[in-house]
Formats: sequence, C-alpha cells, structure tokens
Amino acid sequence: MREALDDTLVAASLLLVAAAATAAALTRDPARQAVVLSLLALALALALLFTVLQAPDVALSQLAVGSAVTPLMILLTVRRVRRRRRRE
Amino acid sequence: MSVLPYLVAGWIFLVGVYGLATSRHLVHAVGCLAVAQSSTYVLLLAVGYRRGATAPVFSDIPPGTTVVDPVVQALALTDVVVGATVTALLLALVVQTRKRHGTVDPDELSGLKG
Amino acid sequence: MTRRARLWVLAAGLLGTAALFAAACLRMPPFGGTWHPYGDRAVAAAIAQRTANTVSSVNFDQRALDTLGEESILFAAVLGTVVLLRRTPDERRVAPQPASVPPALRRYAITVLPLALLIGLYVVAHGQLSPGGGFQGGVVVATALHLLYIGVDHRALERVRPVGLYELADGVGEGAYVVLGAAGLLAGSAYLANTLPHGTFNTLASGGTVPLLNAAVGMEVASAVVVLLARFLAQALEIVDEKTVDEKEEKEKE
Amino acid sequence: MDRLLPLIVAVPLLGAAVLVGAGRRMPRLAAETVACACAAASTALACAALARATTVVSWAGGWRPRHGVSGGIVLVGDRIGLGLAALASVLVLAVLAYSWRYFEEPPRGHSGAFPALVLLFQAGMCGFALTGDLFDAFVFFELMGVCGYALTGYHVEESRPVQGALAFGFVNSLGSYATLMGIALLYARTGELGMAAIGRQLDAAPERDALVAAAFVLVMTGLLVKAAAVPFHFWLPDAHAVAPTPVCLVLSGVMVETGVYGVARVHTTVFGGPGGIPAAGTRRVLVVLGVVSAVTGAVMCWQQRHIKRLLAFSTVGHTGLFLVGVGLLTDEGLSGTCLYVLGHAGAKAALFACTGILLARLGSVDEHELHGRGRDIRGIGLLFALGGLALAGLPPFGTGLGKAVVEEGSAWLPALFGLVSALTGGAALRVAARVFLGTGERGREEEPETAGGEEEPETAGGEEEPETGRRIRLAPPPMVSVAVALLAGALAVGTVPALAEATYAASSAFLDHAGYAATVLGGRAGGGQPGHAAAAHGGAWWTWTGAALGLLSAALAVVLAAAAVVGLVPSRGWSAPLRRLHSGHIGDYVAWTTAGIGLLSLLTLW
Repeated sequence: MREALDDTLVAASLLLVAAAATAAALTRDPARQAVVLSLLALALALALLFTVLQAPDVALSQLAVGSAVTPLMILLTVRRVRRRRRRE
Repeated sequence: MSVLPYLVAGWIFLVGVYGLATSRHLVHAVGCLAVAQSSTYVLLLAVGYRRGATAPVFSDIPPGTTVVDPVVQALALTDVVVGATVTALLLALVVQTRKRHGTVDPDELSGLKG
Repeated sequence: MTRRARLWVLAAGLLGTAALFAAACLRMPPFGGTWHPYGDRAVAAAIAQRTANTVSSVNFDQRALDTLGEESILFAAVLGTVVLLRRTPDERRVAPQPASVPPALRRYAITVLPLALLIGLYVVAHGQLSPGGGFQGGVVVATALHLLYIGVDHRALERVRPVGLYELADGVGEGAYVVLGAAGLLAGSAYLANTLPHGTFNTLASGGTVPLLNAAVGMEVASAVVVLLARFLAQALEIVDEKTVDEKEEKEKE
Repeated sequence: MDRLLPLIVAVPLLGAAVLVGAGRRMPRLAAETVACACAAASTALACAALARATTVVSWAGGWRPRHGVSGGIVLVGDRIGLGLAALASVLVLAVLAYSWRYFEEPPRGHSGAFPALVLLFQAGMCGFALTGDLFDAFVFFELMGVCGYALTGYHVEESRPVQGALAFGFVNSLGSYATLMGIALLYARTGELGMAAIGRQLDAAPERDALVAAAFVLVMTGLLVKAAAVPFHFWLPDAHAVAPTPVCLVLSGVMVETGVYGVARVHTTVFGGPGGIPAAGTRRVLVVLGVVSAVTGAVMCWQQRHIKRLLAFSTVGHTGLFLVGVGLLTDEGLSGTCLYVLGHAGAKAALFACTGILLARLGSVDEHELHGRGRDIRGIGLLFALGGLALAGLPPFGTGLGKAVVEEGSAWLPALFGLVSALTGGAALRVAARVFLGTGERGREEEPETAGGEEEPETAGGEEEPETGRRIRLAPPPMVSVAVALLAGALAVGTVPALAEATYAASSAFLDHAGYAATVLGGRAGGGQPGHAAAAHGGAWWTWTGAALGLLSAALAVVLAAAAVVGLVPSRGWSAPLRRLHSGHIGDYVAWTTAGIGLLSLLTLW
C-alpha cells in the first residue's frame, strides 16, 4: 500500500514539474516569467519532486539557488534591460 | 509508471530547447536554458531512485537501512551549481548586449553575419 | 534564416531527438529498481569513513575531484561576471539614495537576518551529518546578507559588505580547497585523500577532511554569491551611462 | 609520479586563486609573473609525466580499485592525454607571454583577472585531457566553457564580442547538457561513471540496443559541439572573430582539438568494445561529419574578409580533417591526426599572433581596408605567409607530415585533404599578399558585400579599435617572438623523427580498448604492448608520395592566392545560401544543434 502511495506522489510531482517547465518555457514576458509563473514555480516544483525522490540535499540547493539567487539575478537584469526603453 | 519519469525528463528538455530556439527576448532564452537543464536533474534522480528506500543520510537511521543512490544526488548537486553559474554569466552578457546593441531581441542582433 | 525555415529545422531536430530519447527510455531499467551497485559501494565507503551524510561523503571524499571542478566553475563564473559587468570608462557610478521602507518590513528584516545567517552557518557546519553542506549553507548565508537590501536599502548593504573583502574570501576559499587536497598528498597518500582521523560516527568532527572541505566550500560559495549579486545590484542600481544621466537629473529635480 | 598527476590541474587553480585573492593589491607585473610561473610549472609536470615510459594512472583520493571496481575518479596520463595537456599548457604560456602588457589598463583593482581566467581555462583543458571519468570530463568541459564565455566577451565596451560570447555560451551549454543526459543513460545501464568501467560493463552484457545508441549520440553531441563539427560549428566563427587575439590563440590552437580528443577517447574507451557501437557506425558518423565540416570550413574560409573570421573558418575546416583522421580508426589515422593537431596548433596560433600585431598597429582586421598598409612590417608578412603555407601542408611543417600520414589511409583522402589545405592556405596567402605586398586592386569597396540584398554588409572587421588602447608604432618584442616560436614549433613537429615515432606508438596504445581497461582497472603495467608498437614504428614518417602531395597542395594554394589577387576568382554569388546560414542568430544555432542531434542518430542507427 505504502509503495502505491509513493508512486502516485512521484507521478503527481512529476506532472507538476512538467507543467511548470512548459509554462516557464512558453511565457514570453521575462519579468512575469521570473517572479510569478515560471522559474520560481519550477524551482518549488523541483524541490518538491526531489524531496519526494528522497534527495534532501538536492532539494535544499535547488530551493536556495532556484528560488532565491536565480530569480533575483533575472529581476535585476530585467530592471537593467528595461530601464532605457521607457525613456525612448 | 516505470518509464514516466524518463519521458518527463525528455519532455522538459525538448520544451526548454523549443523555448530557447523561438525566444524573442534574451532573458527568456536564459530562462529556457535553465529549464532545459532542469531536465538533467529529473533524469539523474529518477535513475537513482529505489522504491521503498529513504534518504541516504544516516544521522537518524541505523546504517543498515536500504537507501536511495547517493551518487546521482552528488552529480545533481554539481549540476545545480553549474546551472547557476552559467545562468549568471549569460545574464551578465545579456546586460552588456542590451547596453551595446540597444536591444535584447535575437532577431535584431545583427553584428555577426556571413 | 527566415523564421519559418528555423521552425522547420527545429521541428526536424526535436522530432529526431524525441524519437531517439523515447526509444532509449523504453530500454531503461524500470523506475525504482533495486540494482544500484555504485550507490551501495558509496554507502558502504561513507559509513567506513564515518560520514553520516553519504552525499557529502561522495561529494567531498570519494569524488572530491568533481567538487574541486565544480568550485572552480563557480570561481571562474564569478570572476567572469566581475570582468563582464565591470564599469567601462563611458559609464558613471551614481551613489545609491536612501530608500524609504515600511518600518514593519525593516523590523522583520533586521530580526530575521541574524537568524538566517545562523541557519546558513549551521547548514555548513553540519554538512557531513544532516542534509546540506558547504554549497547550500553558503547560498543561505549569502542570501541572508541581502535581507539588508530588502529591509533597509542598498546603501546599508554596501556599507556592511565591502566587495574587496569578499573577493579575497572567494580566492582564499578556492585556494584552501586546493591546499587541503595537497595536504593529502603531503601526508603520503593521494591528492584529495581523506587522511585525517575520521572521529566517532555522527559527531561534529567526524569524517576526517569532509568538514574542512565543507567549510572551504561554504566560505567560497558565500563570498562568490555575494560578489555575484553585488555586481548585478551595481549594474541595476548604480552604474549609469553618460547618455541616460539626464533621466536621473529629471527625477531628482521633481 | 602518479601521485603528482592531479597537480597538473591543481597548480593553475591555485595560481588563479592567488591572483584573485590578491587582485587588488598586486601590481600588474607581479600578477603576470605568477600566472606564467603556474603555467610553466604544470607544463614541466606534464612533460615529466610524458618522459616516463608507462601510462601514469592516479586515483584521486586514493580510492584504488578493489577486485576491479572503485568509487573514485581516475586520472589517466597516457601519452596522448599528457601530450594534449602539455600542448594546452605551452599555448597558455605563449598567450601569457604574448599578452605581456598587451591590453590597455586592466579594469581597476582586477589586474589579475585576465591571467586568472586563462589559468582556469588551462586547468579545465588539462583536467579534460587527463580524466578517465565521464562525469569528471563533463565538469572540466563546463569549466573550459565558462572560462571561454568570459574570455570571449572580455571587450564589453564593443558590441560584437558580447554577441559572440552569447552564441558561444548558449550552444556550448546546450551541448554539454545533452552530454550529461547521455552520461545519465549510461549510468542507468551500467551503474558506473569511469570510462574504463562503463566500457567493461557494456562488454559484459553486449546488447547493442537503442539505449547504447542514444547514449552514444547524446555524449558525442557535446563533444562535437566543442569540436565545431557541422552542423554544430556556427558558434566558432562568431566567437573567434570577436575574442581578444591572445584568447584566439588558445581557442583555435587547442580548445577545439580537445573536442576531437574527447570524441576519440570516449569512442575508444566506452563504445569501442563488443557492447558499444560497431566500428562501421562510428566510422560513418565521424567521416561524414568530418568531410562536411572540412568542405564547409574551407569554402567559407575563402569567402571571408575579416581575417580572424577567415582563420576561424579555417579551424572548422581543419577540425573536419581531424575528425576524418580519427574516424578512420587506424593507427596511421590517429598518429597522423596527432601530428596534424600539433602542427596546426603552432601554425594557427602564429597566424592569430600576426593578426593581433596587425590589429594593434593598424587598428583593423579587414583585408580590403588593410590593402597595402602592411608594407613597413614585412617581417610579420613573412611570418603570415609561412603560416599560410603551413596550413597548406608544405612538407617540412608538422601539418604537412600529419596530412601525409593520414592520407595513406585510403584513395580518396588526398583529394579532400589537398582541396581543404589549398583553400585555407590560399586564403591566408591571399591576405598576406594583399595586406603586406599591396598587390592586386584595392578590393571591391564600392558594392557592399551583402550576402542577400537588403541585409546590411557582412562582418568585415573594419572599424575594430585596437585592443591595446592606442596604436603602437612598432610590434612589441613579446608578440613577435611568440609568433616566431609557434611557427618554429610547427616546423619542429615535422622534422623531429622521434616525435613522430612516439605519436605512432602512442596511437596504437590509445586505440586499444581492452588494454586501456586493463591498465586502469586491472592495474597491470600500462603502455599497451610495447612489442607491437616498436615493431611497426615505420608508419608515421615522410614518404615520397606524402611530400609530393604536400608540395602539390602548397602550390595549389599559391596559385589560388595569385588568382584571387589578380581578380580571376569566381564571384561570391554561388555560396550566398551557405553564407546566409551563418546568420549570427542564436535561435538558428540552437535549431541547427537540435537538427545535428537528429542527424547523428540517423547516421548511427542507419
């Protein structure tokens, strides 16, 4: 019984990761992509999947990198990239 | 179920590559490259999974317990670091591309042709 | 190439790759199987070296050369970012202005900051016991520092972290890892060998060189991420081209 | 000696750490001396390891194999791996000497940044050349990549380097992620990561099914992207045309060759046995890609005006020849390719060095704009012409010897090798004639060189401002002496018989699938079968036909250059579609990389 539950949990988190990845790839606007929809959601979905796959180390580093460092860098880049366009 | 994780990994790789090839904004392209890379995490950890096993950390369980494969987790850790660093470098290049080219749309980048 | 031609080439490539990968997946061992020879060997070796967290044992003891390569990649990327995001002669640095922050947020940030720093250091120190390690702890410490930027403002953050010191820490972290590896050589066995006494299982000093390498990686990762974010923050907030300086003046004049 | 093998990788890392740590307080002179010292130290270590007769096997962390299995990483110092590491270190030394106060003031407080990046680049190449572990090869592959992106985009104040570095970064990263997917597949099937161990596991239960083929294709993708084989090659001309010239020395001289080395190493150790890919399949993949790359590179090289881009396409062409040489899977093919790589590294690096001097003195790398302006530095012109002749395979040069040895493989090879060498050598000679002798008319300045109607002109490299900040009057001694030394190296490769003999013995040991596994895992004394190697040493040396073919291709190159200068060369229209493919658009390059994966699987499974 326990292994069937494990399997459904793994399958569910896999499909969640696939959905988040598809959303991340197909969201064209970079700012929204970074914060709301994609890379943050993808990072959290991946962290969940890694926890379900019994990989706490990787989940922790994915959480730390994927949901803190990378989105912050993307946001700062988008802010720098968008700065001059408003003026033209 | 015995093949689903590998197929999901393949799907994420292809979606990432599709997004990267058809991207109209370099920051979005860097995001898609990160998506394509996350497929390698999923594939690696799916290869190392063992049904009914627990995490390979023996600080609170007796050393005899069956555990998941720790080697793929070490590989995935190295991969996460590689992903973060490549993303940082490419974003730095995107910032400079914006400054020097005035645009971040790959279609408008026209410096190198022929 | 026109956009349509590119889509055709891409479609052909994706189709080919998908077919290849799907055919391979059908012949992969079923998911969740019990045949993991390398994993079982690694677990046995980790317990022999009295390192509770087998992933850290694989990372810092059995395959330590991988982690040396990984840290050098992070070190090279940070160095590359410092070079790529440097301030070119045609740009000016505008001193960051104090920003107004709601007091509740400021109080929250000030209280959580030391807590987050402590958690990060705990994760680094217990790398060989509980999940986590040098890399994860380093990133937690680095991002904890940036609570100051969110809670107070960029100027406060700049005062707290002199970037030169962190670049020195980055170099020292990388150098420490390489020298610790050479220590194994001097002690008569191979490069990156775990020659220190392994201590008793499940204690803070267990695992021989694993905790030391963890600390070196923790220092390097924390300083590397701080330098990385400092460069991006500087580009986003401070460095201004000559041409857009009028936009800044207009805002200040209002 | 086997315990000191990892120091070849560790010393440059320590040097880089010291340079970055003390970056702010260290004057520029001290920084460059420390860098040169570290590069020299690892060169000496590599040569010392080369001097030993047997293969040096070093298990990192002391995790030696117990009854055939081990959990650690192995560094294998066989003749060809150590040779590549030594070549990389020598070229890095040449770069550090060449760029001795070459750049204008380095960024404030980071005087050690450029030498540190070059040292990290060397560590990545030496690690990749020496490692016997597939995942470790991926890690060092990424280290090379990261340093390459940063060094290519070094001149952030110009618009093109940043775009070239982006294309380099996206395509190479995608290739390395495909390689990692292949490694994950192999780990799932064999449960091992070491190349020898995977090879042995594949042979234990030889079932050549889709999984092994997919793993082969995916692992080869990353390596072929680095080796710039068509259709993965698009990033190379963009990255080379814009990288600082000292970096081009290393990129063209040895980094692309590490991709070819990786292809040969992974094929032999992992897929060379009964459980891997049949030899006919690998031969078909490598020879087809090699021929297409060679022809594309040569044709595109002939069309270029931008000298660095011209040399980059000639690298694509010559790498195609290397892939064909490796693809023959014979001792002659591999030893000829080794000699060709050594000769080509010297000649191509010397040509880039001369281009750097041109850029420093005249502030341009556009052939038409520099027409006749190089008359007062005829010495550099002579070096450039000699480099062009070396590319064309003129006999005394190492490239000529390598070409001659590989051409004996089969009947159709002399035609391919001759044509590609003549085109690439002829293009270089044409540039030398136009720039340094000022022969021929001024060059078609009036009609814009557009590939297709409305697009703006192709990359011409006219308005590059010199990297040295201010136009220097006479060529600084370090730059000239490095160019001369590199050309002398290319000459030495072709004239020293002991070197050719050693490469022949090394190749037969390199191609020995079972011998490698026994050396690494079985711990038996390495070096392959000395008896076999010594007996057949005659294979790799000058023959009359080889020398004649070399002279013929060099003569053809001179004729082509003369025809181009006089204006008889055919108009550029016929190759417009090919030139339009090199669009500089990142989406195109990624699409072509994916199409390349599909092409590879077709060639392998067909």
